[in-house]
Amino acid sequence: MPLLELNEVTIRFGGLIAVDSVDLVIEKGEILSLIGPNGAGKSTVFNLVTGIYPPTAGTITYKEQRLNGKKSYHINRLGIARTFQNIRLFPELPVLDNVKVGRHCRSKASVFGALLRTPAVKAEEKAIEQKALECLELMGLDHKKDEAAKNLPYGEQRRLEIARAMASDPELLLLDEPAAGMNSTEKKVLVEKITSIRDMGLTVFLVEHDMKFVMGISDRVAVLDYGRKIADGSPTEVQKNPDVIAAYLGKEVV
Amino acid sequence: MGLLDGLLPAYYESILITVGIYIILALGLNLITGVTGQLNLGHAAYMCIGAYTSAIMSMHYGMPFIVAILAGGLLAAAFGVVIGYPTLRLTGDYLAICTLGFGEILKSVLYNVPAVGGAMGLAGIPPKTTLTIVFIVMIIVIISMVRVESSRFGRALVAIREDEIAAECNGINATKYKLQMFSLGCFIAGIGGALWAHKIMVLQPRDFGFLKSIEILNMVVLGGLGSIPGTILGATVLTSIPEILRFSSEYRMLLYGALLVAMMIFRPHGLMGGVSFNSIAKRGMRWLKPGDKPDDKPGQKGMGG
Amino acid sequence: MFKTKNLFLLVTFILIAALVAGCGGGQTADKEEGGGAADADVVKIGFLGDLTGDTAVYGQNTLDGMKMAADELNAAGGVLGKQVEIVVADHRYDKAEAANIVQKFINQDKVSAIVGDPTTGVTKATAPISNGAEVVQMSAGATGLGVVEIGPYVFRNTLLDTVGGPATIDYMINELGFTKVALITAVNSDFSVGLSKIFKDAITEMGGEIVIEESLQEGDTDFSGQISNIKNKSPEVIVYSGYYTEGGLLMKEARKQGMADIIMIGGDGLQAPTFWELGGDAVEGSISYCGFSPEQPTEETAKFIADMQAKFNKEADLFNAQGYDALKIICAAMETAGSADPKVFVEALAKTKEYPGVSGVTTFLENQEPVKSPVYLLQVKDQQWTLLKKVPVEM
Amino acid sequence: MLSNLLVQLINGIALGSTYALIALGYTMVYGIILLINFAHGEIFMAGAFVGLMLVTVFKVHIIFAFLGAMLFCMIMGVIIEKIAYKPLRRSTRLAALISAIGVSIFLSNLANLVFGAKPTTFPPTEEILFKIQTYELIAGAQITNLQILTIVTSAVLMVCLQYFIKKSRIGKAMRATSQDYDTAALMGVNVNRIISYTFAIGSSLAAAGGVLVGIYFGVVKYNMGFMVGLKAFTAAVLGGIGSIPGAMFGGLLLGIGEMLAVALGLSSYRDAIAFGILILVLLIKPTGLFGTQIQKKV
Repeated sequence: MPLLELNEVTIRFGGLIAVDSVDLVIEKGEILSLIGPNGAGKSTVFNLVTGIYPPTAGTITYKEQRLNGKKSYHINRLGIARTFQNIRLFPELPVLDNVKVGRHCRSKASVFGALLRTPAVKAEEKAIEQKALECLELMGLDHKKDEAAKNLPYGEQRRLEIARAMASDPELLLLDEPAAGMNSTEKKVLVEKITSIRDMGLTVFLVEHDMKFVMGISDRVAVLDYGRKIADGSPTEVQKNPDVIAAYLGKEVV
Repeated sequence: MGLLDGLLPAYYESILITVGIYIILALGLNLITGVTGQLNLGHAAYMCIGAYTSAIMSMHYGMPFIVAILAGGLLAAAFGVVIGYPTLRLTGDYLAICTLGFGEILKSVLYNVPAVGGAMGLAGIPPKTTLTIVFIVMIIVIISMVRVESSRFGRALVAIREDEIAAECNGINATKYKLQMFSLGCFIAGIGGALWAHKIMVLQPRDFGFLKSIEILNMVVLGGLGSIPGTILGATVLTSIPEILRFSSEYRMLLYGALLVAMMIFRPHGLMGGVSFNSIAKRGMRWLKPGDKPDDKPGQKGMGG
Repeated sequence: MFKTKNLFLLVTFILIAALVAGCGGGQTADKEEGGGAADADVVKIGFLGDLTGDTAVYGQNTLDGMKMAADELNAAGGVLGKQVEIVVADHRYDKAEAANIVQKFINQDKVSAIVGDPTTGVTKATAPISNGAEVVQMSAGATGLGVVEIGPYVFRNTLLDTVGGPATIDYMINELGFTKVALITAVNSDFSVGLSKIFKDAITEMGGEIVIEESLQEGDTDFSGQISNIKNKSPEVIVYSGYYTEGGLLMKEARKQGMADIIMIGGDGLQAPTFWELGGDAVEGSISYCGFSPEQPTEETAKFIADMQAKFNKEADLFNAQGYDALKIICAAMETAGSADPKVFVEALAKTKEYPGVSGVTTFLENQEPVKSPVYLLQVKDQQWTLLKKVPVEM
Repeated sequence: MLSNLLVQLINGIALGSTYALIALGYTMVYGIILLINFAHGEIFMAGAFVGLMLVTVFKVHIIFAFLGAMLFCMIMGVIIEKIAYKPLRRSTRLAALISAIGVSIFLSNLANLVFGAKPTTFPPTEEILFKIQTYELIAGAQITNLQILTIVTSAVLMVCLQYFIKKSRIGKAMRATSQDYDTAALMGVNVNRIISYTFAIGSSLAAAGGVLVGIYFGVVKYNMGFMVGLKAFTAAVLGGIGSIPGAMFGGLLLGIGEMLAVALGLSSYRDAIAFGILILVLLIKPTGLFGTQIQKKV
């Protein structure tokens, strides 16, 4: 049984078909990369999986549950966490609080709990802090916990997003261009981090532009072009696929 | 008798009560607009609901003051849910104009309801609001707000303000939280309104117009959106300035307008933008922390003045 | 970083303080126009009113009338040999501020009496405070219910609608023969809502018929809809219970829509030159009641109208007159009692009988309610109020 | 009943066309810098006062007074923008909003100081314009020449504006700026100048509305801008803020809606109905009637 399954998923924006009956399967414990030229619909797939857009047609199944029509916060609770292509942190909040927010779906204190500050709430708050610190440590950001997120350098902001996503104890982690804008040392660190996350038992689904990065880290690669899936297989298979080469280098090659 | 009542000259006591009530009202709005970022231009409407409800409770049903206050807060919160449920999915200025519209509708309806006196309003409300009571309520509201701010709930609200989509993807049900926050803010406004009613003794619909909402909003923005100490400072400054400017009668509001513009130009994040009680505490500024002042532990409730 | 923040706050406060000091200084000089006498030698009277808010026009006019009265008294040697000083405060129609002001008047300024506010709402919010502190408060215009009942220190100087309203309707039905009435109320004005009820009761009691009831909001300018509705029902007369601004505009709109002969009948809220300034020819023939007649003015009234023209370059209106009278009635009571202490002169004030003011001859009843007798019915002719009928009032 | 409805419809169109004139200023400014210019109602008030002063004190012909008021407010709008909004271009939108509210409070209190709280009267129409006449339409409905004048003037101004926005260089730059501020700036549009133009045009239209309202109702008051401004802003949102046809349509719809409320005997609920229409429209179509749905970008 695959962890996540997309079955003929389609989404239309007006006249534009951004994702065109895509089938995709993610097995537990693998690192799957989704690649494709600009505007191929990669991020849209993420937005479909995380419930930001409802698909026009097709079904998305996660651990035998249909995700169609479920809200983003619900999907997060089911065990899917994500990062964003154009970093979406909570800029005014301190780094630690950003990660604490990520823990939201695994805690349950209500408004009244917050007002009364019962022992249970206090204990939960402590646990949240503990978990948040662990996640920061994992991404190597624990020394910056009190800084406002907006003051972090770009690469650290990307890592902070991953830390925030990790705080919800996800089973499936969606990373949208995690290496974008990083230099090669930073990328090397990132590869290590992602691999160790996979080794913790998580499944990683990532969208990336950087071929070297993708080919080095992925167990499997899927390719999107104009909203359609044109290839799916091991990194070496995909690299040799003529459709993929055409999509990247231009149609006239075919 | 209340602990704090009668310690000060009546004029200062009266001003302090007004300041206290405005701090309560402004903290309610700060939760909605400052913390969660939902622009509310109709805060006075919820204050109005609280004021009228509590007045009717005291006058017609002879309820104890505490019951009247809570009833005012609860009905305001209920209206907050009814109004908030459909409108909170609107964003930014559209929400703002809806809240404004609701305020005007409420005023218009009150003019036409003879049971609450129409334009003549309600008069003869017992003057039960004392400095002690206002002070106790204010401290409770401040502590609640500080607790909310540093809780899971408070973080979720800030996350919604900062980036609603990212918040949703991190497991926050933005609609639910906005609604809860909105009704809590309205509850506080209702309580503020109830205290107001029992100080002013007369309620008329025109007391709760758009300008009143703007006045409260100004306090929050001047102090620094989202900052609790800032809101307290803003409410204090803006309530006292007209009092201080009292002698410039005709030029007073002119100056007030100019001051707002100057303030925004030279300090757009307000007097204390980004400052929270926690950050003050961390800097060792113990004198501003609630709970440190000796008068913070009133022994008994003040009844009547 | 924190230091700069502190510094900024400090600077802000200093600036505000400087601003306040500057303005405060300027204004104090301004208001002591009666002469820079020392505190012990002045009788302070507070003006409580709206100078910048929704009802600013009533407040400003009341204040002008009071200033006139104070100037006259001071020129003639003051009260009890002391100069009269008006302490001015603006509450911009905010009841919380009004309450603070009254506290300030009583505790800081130690005024002998407070004149104001022309509106019933603010009076009800503030009079309990002055009554509790045993300081006289006289409203120059509050006509609503439950004002003087607040306590022995609360007075009002105005013609009561319960007297003038029915007298006017009686004249309208029994002498002019108008029975089909369009009644208009300003729903956001407590004065208008109260008077409309009085009008309505009187009309039904005397056998008239209200063919249409319309309402408007004080402050609006577009009444085309209401007039179209009224025109549709063809009434014989328009009865309006609100103030002159809307009254003038309503009549103008009525003429615009071709209601050529209809007149307006209303309360003393119509008593201001603004009525015909706005309405022009359209308000010719309109009728209202009032406590005095400018056509057969008493000596005082004639002088008052001339003096207002000279001092403020404007025609006197009802609020000018009521503010003027309120201050003078209080000062007269002080003279009678020989004291500016409210606890002393309040008795003399309550016994005021047939005081010949510019807004009518005023007597306070046992329950402090003012009676102005006779009531004058006035009609606009050539842009002036002319006397139609004197109605004596039974006390 | 039918004739009354027709009359109310005409009343509504006359009122609505003044709302529309003022709403245009809100919508244009909002379209470009996303600011609810709360001072706009006060500019409308200033326009009415300037027109009045020109007619009564300087004895200028009404047409020149009309143009003079437009010119004055044009300059005034630009100055307000330079002083109160431009320094806040990069700060939060709420800061700019509060600044606008500050300007609004300042201006209305300034007018109160200068002109007093007493309503000032416009000279009678027959002295400055023409004698009011009533024309019979079908089914006993009537229209006055003053109503015709108000509607026609508003319509002409709006058509001119639409033409200007669509055809002129500045108009095109305005549309570009409103669609994408930063890109327009990068493409060489002098954004500051375009914003000035926007304020100039919006303010002069408000002034035109002010003088028209002054003539139509015959009264000018220091706080007249407040409620009208609120209604006009409502009209702009109703039509879809940022959309020029939307503002026109929203204004008319609001005017007609109010008058129909009056026709149905609900005149005391007039404001409630105006704002009720607004809330309903927003709930059904959150971006207003003519607003375009913006796809949220993730």
